Amino acid sequence: MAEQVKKDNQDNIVIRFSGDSGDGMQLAGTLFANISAMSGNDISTFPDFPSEIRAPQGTLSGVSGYQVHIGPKVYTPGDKTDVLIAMNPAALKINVKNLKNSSVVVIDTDSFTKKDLEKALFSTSNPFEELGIGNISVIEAPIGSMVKESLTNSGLEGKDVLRCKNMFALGLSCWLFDRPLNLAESLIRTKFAKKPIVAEANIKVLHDGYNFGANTHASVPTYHIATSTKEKGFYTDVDGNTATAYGLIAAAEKAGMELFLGSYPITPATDILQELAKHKALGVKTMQMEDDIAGICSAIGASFAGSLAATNTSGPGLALKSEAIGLAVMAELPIVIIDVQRGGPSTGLPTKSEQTDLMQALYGRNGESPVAVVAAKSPTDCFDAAFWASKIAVEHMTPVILLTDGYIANGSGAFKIPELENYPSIQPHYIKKDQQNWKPYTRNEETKVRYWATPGTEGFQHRIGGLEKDYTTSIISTDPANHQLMVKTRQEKINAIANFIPIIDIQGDANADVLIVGWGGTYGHLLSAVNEMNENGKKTAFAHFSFISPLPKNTEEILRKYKKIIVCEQNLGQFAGYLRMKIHGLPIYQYNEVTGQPFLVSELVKYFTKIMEE
Amino acid sequence: MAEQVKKDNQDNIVIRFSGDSGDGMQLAGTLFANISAMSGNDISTFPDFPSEIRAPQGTLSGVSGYQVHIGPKVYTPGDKTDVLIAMNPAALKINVKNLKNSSVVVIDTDSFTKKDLEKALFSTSNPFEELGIGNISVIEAPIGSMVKESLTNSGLEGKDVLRCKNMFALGLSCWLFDRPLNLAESLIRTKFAKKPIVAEANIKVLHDGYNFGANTHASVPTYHIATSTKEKGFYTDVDGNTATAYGLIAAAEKAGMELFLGSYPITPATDILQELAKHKALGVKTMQMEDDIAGICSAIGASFAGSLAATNTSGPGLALKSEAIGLAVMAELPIVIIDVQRGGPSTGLPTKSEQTDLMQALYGRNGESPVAVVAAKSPTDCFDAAFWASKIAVEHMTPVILLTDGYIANGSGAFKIPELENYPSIQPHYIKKDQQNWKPYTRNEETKVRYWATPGTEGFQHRIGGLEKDYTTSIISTDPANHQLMVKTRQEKINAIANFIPIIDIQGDANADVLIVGWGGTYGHLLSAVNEMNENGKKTAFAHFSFISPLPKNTEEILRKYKKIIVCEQNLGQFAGYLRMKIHGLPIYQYNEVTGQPFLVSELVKYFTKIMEE
Amino acid sequence: MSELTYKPFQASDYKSAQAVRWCPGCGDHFLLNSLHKAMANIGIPPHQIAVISGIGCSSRLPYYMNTYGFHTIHGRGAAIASGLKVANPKLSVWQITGDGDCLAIGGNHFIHSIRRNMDLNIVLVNNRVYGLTKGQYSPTSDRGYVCKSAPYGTVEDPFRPAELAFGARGTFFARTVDVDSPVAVEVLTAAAKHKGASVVEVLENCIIFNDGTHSAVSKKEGRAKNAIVLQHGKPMIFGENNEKGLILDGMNLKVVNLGENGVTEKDILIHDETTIDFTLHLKLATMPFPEFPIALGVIRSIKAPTYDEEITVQIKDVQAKNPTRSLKDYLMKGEIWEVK
Amino acid sequence: MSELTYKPFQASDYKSAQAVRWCPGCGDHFLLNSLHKAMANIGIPPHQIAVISGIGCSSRLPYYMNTYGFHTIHGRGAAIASGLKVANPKLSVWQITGDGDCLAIGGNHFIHSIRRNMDLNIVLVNNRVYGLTKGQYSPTSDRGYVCKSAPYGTVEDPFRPAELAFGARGTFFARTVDVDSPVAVEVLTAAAKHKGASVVEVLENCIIFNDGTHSAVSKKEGRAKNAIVLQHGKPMIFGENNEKGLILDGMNLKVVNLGENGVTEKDILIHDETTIDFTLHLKLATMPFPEFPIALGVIRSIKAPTYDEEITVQIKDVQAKNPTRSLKDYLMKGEIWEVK
Ligand SMILES: Cc1ncc(C[n+]2csc(CCOP(=O)(O)OP(=O)(O)O)c2C)c(N)n1
Ligand SMILES: Cc1ncc(C[n+]2csc(CCOP(=O)(O)OP(=O)(O)O)c2C)c(N)n1
Ligand code: SF4
Ligand code: SF4
Ligand SMILES: [Mg+2]
Ligand SMILES: [Mg+2]
Repeated sequence: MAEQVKKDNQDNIVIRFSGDSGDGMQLAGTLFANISAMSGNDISTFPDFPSEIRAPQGTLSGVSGYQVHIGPKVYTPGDKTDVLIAMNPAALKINVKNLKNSSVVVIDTDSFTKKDLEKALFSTSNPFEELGIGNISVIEAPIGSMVKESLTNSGLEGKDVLRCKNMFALGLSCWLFDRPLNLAESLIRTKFAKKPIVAEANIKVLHDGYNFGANTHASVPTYHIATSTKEKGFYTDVDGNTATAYGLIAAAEKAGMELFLGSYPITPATDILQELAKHKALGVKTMQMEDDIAGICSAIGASFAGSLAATNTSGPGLALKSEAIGLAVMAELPIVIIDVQRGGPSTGLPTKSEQTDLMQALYGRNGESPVAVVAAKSPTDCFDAAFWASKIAVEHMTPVILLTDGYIANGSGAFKIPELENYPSIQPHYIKKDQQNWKPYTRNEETKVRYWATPGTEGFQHRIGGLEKDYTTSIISTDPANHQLMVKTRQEKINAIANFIPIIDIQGDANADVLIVGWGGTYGHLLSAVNEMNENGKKTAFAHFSFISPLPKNTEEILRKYKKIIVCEQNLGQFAGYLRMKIHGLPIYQYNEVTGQPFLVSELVKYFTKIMEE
Repeated sequence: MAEQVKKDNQDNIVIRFSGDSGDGMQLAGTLFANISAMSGNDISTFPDFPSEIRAPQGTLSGVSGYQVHIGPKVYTPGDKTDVLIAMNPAALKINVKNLKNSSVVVIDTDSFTKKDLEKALFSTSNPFEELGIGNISVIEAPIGSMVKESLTNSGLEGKDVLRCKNMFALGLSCWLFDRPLNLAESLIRTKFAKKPIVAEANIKVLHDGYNFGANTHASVPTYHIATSTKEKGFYTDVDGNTATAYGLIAAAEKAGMELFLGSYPITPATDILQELAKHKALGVKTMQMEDDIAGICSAIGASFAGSLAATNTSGPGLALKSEAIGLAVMAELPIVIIDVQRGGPSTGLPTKSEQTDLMQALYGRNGESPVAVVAAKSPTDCFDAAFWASKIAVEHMTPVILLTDGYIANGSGAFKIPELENYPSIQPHYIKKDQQNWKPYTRNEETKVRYWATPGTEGFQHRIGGLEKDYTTSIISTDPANHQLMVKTRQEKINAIANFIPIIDIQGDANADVLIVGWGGTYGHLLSAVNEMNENGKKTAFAHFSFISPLPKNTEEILRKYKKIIVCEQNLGQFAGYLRMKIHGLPIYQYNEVTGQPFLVSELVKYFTKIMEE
Repeated sequence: MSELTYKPFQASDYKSAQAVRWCPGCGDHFLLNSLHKAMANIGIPPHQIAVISGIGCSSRLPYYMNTYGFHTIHGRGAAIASGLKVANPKLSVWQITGDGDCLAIGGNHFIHSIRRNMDLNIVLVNNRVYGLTKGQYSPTSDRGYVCKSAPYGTVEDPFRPAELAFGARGTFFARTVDVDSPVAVEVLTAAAKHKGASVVEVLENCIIFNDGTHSAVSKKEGRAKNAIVLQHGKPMIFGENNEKGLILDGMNLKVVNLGENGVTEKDILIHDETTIDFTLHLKLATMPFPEFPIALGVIRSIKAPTYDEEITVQIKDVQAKNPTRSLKDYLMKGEIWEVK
Repeated sequence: MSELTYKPFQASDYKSAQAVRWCPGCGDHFLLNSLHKAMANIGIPPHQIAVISGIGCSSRLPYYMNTYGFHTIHGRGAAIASGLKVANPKLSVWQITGDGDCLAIGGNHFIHSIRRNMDLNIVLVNNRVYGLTKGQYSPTSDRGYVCKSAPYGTVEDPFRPAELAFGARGTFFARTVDVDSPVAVEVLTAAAKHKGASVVEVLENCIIFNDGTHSAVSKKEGRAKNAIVLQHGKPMIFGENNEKGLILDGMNLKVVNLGENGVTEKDILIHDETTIDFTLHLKLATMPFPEFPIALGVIRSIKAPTYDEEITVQIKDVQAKNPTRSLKDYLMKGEIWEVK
């Protein structure tokens, strides 16, 4: 490997594995991300697959991609691609818009036949010319035939042989980025533990790919990524949905409660159910119910029983759950409702991501029915967000809606295995066993939180329900003044949560005139853009909201300090509107994109600069 | 009647019939309202009945009331009662807070026995002293025994005899207000057309009541109500739900479409279904479905088929319909969704009224899913509002949410039978039969409205659905730029409706500094309060919104003119918040009440004065 | 599964202090009394009982119970009760529901909780009308029923609750009349003892909106003539003087008179509530009146695994094999790396 | 009711231009072809047909039809199709739905549209799994089925679609295999001709998430051995060489070998799809495999009034008696007064 030319000014690098849905690109990408994380890099990933289970092979609609961003400081999966692995012409075509001039493209020449080009709707035999990227660096590898050759006596046959092509791509990538193969080998052996023949074949091909790089492409620059300075500790790779599941488990453990999830599958939220269903050893109960409504209703039943109850869903499912959320508001029962937002309205773009459910989360119910709303900002932050959502729910006896999105739910990052001792305590608002004159709606006067008695407790039998109740006696009441009092009290209870959550802090340059405001899963992109602004001498401050209802206590104070506030969201301006409702006269500008795709850091920087200079 | 002392400074009068649920107060009230309207008065009514079907007889929770406000200019059922008919002690107790010093109370002494007083939780034998209204004018009538006596040989027996007590009260009221009995007689004969014995018994008792007044109470002032100067024409009495049903029928007639209602019963919206179910002769189709979701879904199916389709519901039902409304947004199909708002959240106070579903109507769905929102301002205005909602739906191919509320739905007014020629035309946005290159989402470029082809039309077969579609080809698309374009287009389509609806105009004193803003069913109270302000020299302007999404074109221009804007609503400030989101920097004050009861004009005037003088 | 303490209770121990708010004469009053008695019979202490309902007149019932109670939203009682039961299988969980709540909006949760054989006691109060919303037809109203939402009569056949329950693989079905205290107490007690989803159809009279809908059997005299009270292991004999019986004629039931044509008690069918095949149970539950009597009592009661038990067993089994009990332990056993 | 024009059409007339997007080898491809053929058979022109679906792999089908089509939301197809049919009873209305779409979230609309006997052709594509969401168990998955949402196996029994449909008073039920073109075309055609709610259960193979779930009958050879194709008026004979038959043994079915123990064709049950009592239909539809064969073909088809027809008749009747045709006329006949 002496002949490798290190591109050492390169610290952050984006690689994208792209091919047909059947080409195993998600696996190659995941393994590459894991290896990089294990080598000490920061990572951020973006899987991007078609909505069809299996679209026709070789077509544009069948392309499946997995992008990995690695480096010492990484917050997003990256805008543009440094290295593109294109297993077929369709993959090349789909990704061409994200190539840089300096990009390297690896192609499997065996899949660039006339027929393949036609399937991807190319009209000439030179796809590079046709796409106007004739001068880009290309690594041509006859991957298909090399793999066939290599696995002749491997014990694998037919399709199974070709399924190993992705490991060739991975091996080649390891060579390009100077990754030792032993990490990849051990991951492959774990993955195929039950099929040793498959494991060994994959490892063989992995080496072939690596060797192909080493032997034939000395002239292409290879990369060496600087290691990040992460906190000490044990790490594992998690995607956002898994982190959400872990956050709930951790909260239940911390609170000393049983965890219950009532669910109905829906993309992209299903993995939370599937993850939790595994954890019977930890005592987790999951129920796959007959529909989204039954999903939340079973959770409400479990909450009444005294469990830490949750339900997971995505936009259309949240719409269906609206009425039941209202019941939990009125019954003042704790429940965590996870909405993994996807492209809407209606069925919309189920495999794409956006932030368009905020208003629904805040207001999508009949009557004045306030709930707490929390949003996660990255795959790993889903853990903390789920933990906090649970804490608020059981300490304040309220439904909490946790907003994540398809982008962070499927994206992954290196996750430091948490020490629960370092997390805040969770103390469910139980009755005291010797409590006198207790009624179901007897409240803590300061927080307005009612005291919780669970069925089975002798002497505390009681009835709750969706009808308005008397503030004092807790029996059904239609008294006008009482209703007004209860409406206000439910709102005040939510407002009072502001006293128990972290205040908002400013990142970037706090003394700037311009403040960037974001919430939820756009965090990484916004932070990258803000950093870039400040690095270029354009002073920019940044406030990112994890707690949305209620807003942190210092929100108004902070926002009033800035001359221009740019609220950036993947919708038509929902958080901006909410801020305007809550705080009068703010100098708000809006950056809105609703494309189903992550923000582009470069576009953000361009817009920020424009507003700054305006 | 020579000895009657006319109280002629009295032009507007409020009378309240109140008694046990079984006492027939709703009927007495309705008849009195009708007679008054037929005599040329303006009327406004407020039925107020218990949520139980039949609460224990004689108890406070069993009191059923019907308030009628009559006079030359009447916009509300009135704050305080001039005449209270209290058929039992519970009715007296419940209504005491709304009595004036000058009020007259009629009681049935036969129902003021010790047992009756106990049921109403009186602890002494003098309810008037106990309530602190010892000096009020009381007309004591042994109604029960007089009725029994009078009907000895009437052919009626037992309970049926006592059922006529309400007609005694009505007759007495007719005497008090100088109404000729012939109008009442003919209404009673129509009502009991199939039971002539019952009719005659009721008429007999009616006369008894009248005579009782004439013979024995010469010393109590009686009232004569001035006649209003209504537009010429034929009138009938309608409540808001009936007017809503009529509005839909009229719109279907005007548009040349078949009317379809898909429904599931829910208080207080059920009457719309029940009214429309009668009109098979007019070709109206109604389906009582298995639940609220099926209600709207059947309507969506009927809309796809080409009907003018509607669904009616109240808050919790609207929550359930959220997901399906999103489908109609995406499919761009017309549908009118009527939400008769009631007290919330959750089951809340189902028989009480409030305005707390506004945010749900605007935003209660996943994704960016804009719809048109229209609100009715009075019982009779429900007709126009339903007509307009239908017009917008079919001309702009969109779901329209029509907000009414329990108060105007059950309240009634004199309704001028409309001449449909004078109503605007309704032109469904059909394809032209010779339309070329039509795709399901081909739009009118100005209004962004797609052209409608209905099943059965040869040559226009097509597929629509909830997945995002390509702007040009109308096939499924996940393209980012296309999604952004479609999201914006759907919003622009709604925005463009502003060009086709009336602009907002100012009532009261347009040159005032203070503007009162309201929407929906509070119109009458706000107008009364504004009139009172101006009459007392406190200059006040008034803008009442019937069109909420989109807002009328001149909204910002109008609102910017005023130094103080007081937004008054029966919620915690939803319309105020919406205005803040839409228009920056308005000097908004809020008047909010969430009691389940109508505003009190006097309270409004007090608050307006306070803000004006601040 | 359930570790319930049995000690002697009175009906009054299950009665709450709240004033009862149904119309005078409403069948729900009677049902409530029977339920109080049945609970005393069963002997589970009030604090180990949870009564869940949806919305409807009948669904107000939990307020009148001195147990844990939850008056939820329309139609969702079964789903809420299911979550509750799985979260705490030790509780005795009751669902009170009307024909609208259960079979209109709640139809899906009804059939799924039955399919899962969730250990719930489902009391279906069937007055064949929507009482609370003032008298619209329900999924159990007869074809042609005239009411405000169908002024020209309905054009749809009703569900027959037993048929639907069996179609959903029901393991227990019983029927009683609201006023019929001894049979009511008996079947409610049997329902509570059955492990799995027990459906008790209560033929209830809504005196205001559907008075007399069950007139054939709601009065004592009518019942003697028109009903047959099925009892496991007993011959299917009925009639004012026990003079009639049911026999099988091919695949169909037939009414015979004892003593006529040589028919004796020995020829009469013996009721077996435990047959897996529900052919006969269904025929008994849907006999057309007046050709046949109306069947009351426990019609079907078979043993089958319940969801709540099975899930508890599954968790125990997994835990027996896998000692991991904390998230951290679990994570540390996975694919991890250390940053030093 | 329906005034449909019949003229000769080709299968291709019902095929849209849109590229088909199911996995290669998915059973839905075969079903689609059969449906195109059946429609040509029936001969209703494409513009008089509306195909409604919910959400799921199978629910994508309307996009591939050159008819009117509406791909709606999950589980609500039946309700949307019902409104469509009532609004325009002249259309031929089809509902395409999966086991999840129809029996999980859509269960309530399914049973109610059957109860109303709405004239819909309901094609229930049963692959016993949620395909679109990538392989969770469905309400038709077997007890113990292992998948990502039930890694230790499910603890619930499945619905049997025929049983549930009969429990909801179903008037038509047929079953076919996805690949089985002749029987598929036949039963789809029969479903279209039946007035009322026709349920066709399609045993479909999800090659990705539940491959082989219907392996007993999805291949031709297996079918010959393991299936019985029921035909009205024909004896219930099956087997590779038509060597077996079904007879009644008490109230139960029994498999016999022709020629053995003196059994001849005459002893074999004759299939009657038209009996009002569904006892035998249900037994046929739920015969346990492998002791019994799996029944294909039209199992039940009875005449009964349909909702859409009855409502149309009711409107006609009212209009015949009441000449009022405009709102104004109606109002002017009511209680009115004049202000002059
Ligand atoms: C989401 C929703 N839709 C509709 C209603 C209105 N609603 C309340 S109870 C009821 C039907 C009650 O009928 P049933 O369950 O038979 O009870 P009953 O009053 O007859 O005992 C309806 C339609 C509601 N409360 N919530
Ligand atoms: C309201 C809602 N909840 C959940 C989903 C997710 N979802 C889509 S299809 C489906 C199940 C599909 O199963 P099935 O109907 O059997 O169709 P198949 O894909 O197997 O053909 C689910 C749960 C959804 N789209 N909408
Ligand atoms: S309306 Fe009917 S069901 Fe409801 S409480 Fe009254 S009698 Fe009972
Ligand atoms: S996932 Fe299964 S059902 Fe869906 S298209 Fe693929 S094979 Fe067919
Ligand atoms: Mg009922
Ligand atoms: Mg399926």
